[in-house]
Amino acid sequence: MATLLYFGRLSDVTGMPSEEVQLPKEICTARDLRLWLDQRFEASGRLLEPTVRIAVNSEISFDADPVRNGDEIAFMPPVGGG
Amino acid sequence: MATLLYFGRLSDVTGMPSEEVQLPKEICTARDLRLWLDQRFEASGRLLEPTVRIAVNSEISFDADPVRNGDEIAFMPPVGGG
Amino acid sequence: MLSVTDQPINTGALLKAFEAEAPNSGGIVTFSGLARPEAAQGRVKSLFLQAYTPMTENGIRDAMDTAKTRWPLEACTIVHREGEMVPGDTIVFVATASKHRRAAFEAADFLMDYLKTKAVFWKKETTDMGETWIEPRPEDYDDADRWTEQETA
Amino acid sequence: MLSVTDQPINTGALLKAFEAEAPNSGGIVTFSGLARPEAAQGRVKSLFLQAYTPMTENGIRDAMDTAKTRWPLEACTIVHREGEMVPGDTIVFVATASKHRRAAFEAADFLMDYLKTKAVFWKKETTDMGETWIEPRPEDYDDADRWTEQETA
Repeated sequence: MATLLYFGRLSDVTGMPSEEVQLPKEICTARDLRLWLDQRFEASGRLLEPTVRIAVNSEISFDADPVRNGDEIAFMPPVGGG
Repeated sequence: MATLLYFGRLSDVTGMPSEEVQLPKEICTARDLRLWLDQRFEASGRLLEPTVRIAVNSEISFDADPVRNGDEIAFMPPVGGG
Repeated sequence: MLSVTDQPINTGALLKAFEAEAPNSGGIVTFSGLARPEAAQGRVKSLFLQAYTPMTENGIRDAMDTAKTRWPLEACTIVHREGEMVPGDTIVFVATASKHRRAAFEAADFLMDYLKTKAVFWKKETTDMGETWIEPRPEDYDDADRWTEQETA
Repeated sequence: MLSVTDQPINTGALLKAFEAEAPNSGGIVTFSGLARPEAAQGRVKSLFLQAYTPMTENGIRDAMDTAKTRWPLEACTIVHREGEMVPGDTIVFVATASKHRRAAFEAADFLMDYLKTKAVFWKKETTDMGETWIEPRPEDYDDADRWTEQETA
């Protein structure tokens, strides 16, 4: 199982702030995961936007980086505090 | 009588922070007063420095401006707070 | 000192404590960011700030380290609120201390630009019209870019 | 609000009061200037600030008016100490509030440059070596000149 976190406006897209998911075998990279989830949530590309970054185990990751069951994977739209 | 105020380091030059003085008839301008006082205190030009400004009745004045008995005349070396 | 907290921020007490921490500094600059009452549409009823521990803290700590490298700071504090708050509440308090007032001003300014555009928070406003997620404005990114331009200049 | 006072300045309480005065502002910047312990020669035992009422107040008030013209400020406060003080004491507290944090930063910075080089105060340090009148440093004048250059640019 992987823990998926949907931050900010993405929780409106997915309808949940987080979920535990068994990643299918064919999901090997962050890019694979984006495509799979965008389809699964009928997100019309909102999970594919380059401004939506992915962090794997609290480290910013890029599309070619690996993802595995056991990881905590966060989908992060543009951030900003203050 | 005029009230003369010597601010900051000028009180070390004059030996007093202020004094009441009857201005002689020939002292008509701020420039006259500077020259007279510099001589009177043996200030060696320290009252003539252009960085020493003069305020007459709380308004910055220039060398050609008039001074009179009854005025409050301040000698102000470079200022700075904070 | 860095704290991300769901409790109200008392800026007066923080400034007092910060002064005690940096008594030799000469100059202390603070920035307090307050939750605003006006939204793009209507009045704000509440504001929700979502953080992601430990990324949020790690990122802010890195920015504080960068500030300490770039400016001669004697001390630096950031307290950032998370969770639910209402207009008028303090969202963030930044304090910098230096012997050089220019350094204290610039470092506080730099840290605020980081917080506005790069700190790991998501912000949701609730008004009469409903809920809206708020992202940084273009001018926030412009402000933040000033520090990178300076680096390459 | 402007005050020139011979009483200790409580910056924490001032910041708290200032926030209450400008609850809609979004951003509040403060600067606290503290009396430093090191002199050019030796340690500072005490510091004396001489003001000239009403020129001192009038000048600061003019600078605050200028700041309000140049930046969209919701509120602006300056409290300046006069008389005898010791290292660690707050000499000056400046607070600015604006909807735009850049405006709050710049106005506070501008006011501090005014206070350092143009405010009508004279400063005397007492160390083991005796008493010295302190005048603004060249970099203080350079800082203050930034705002005039901007005007003519």
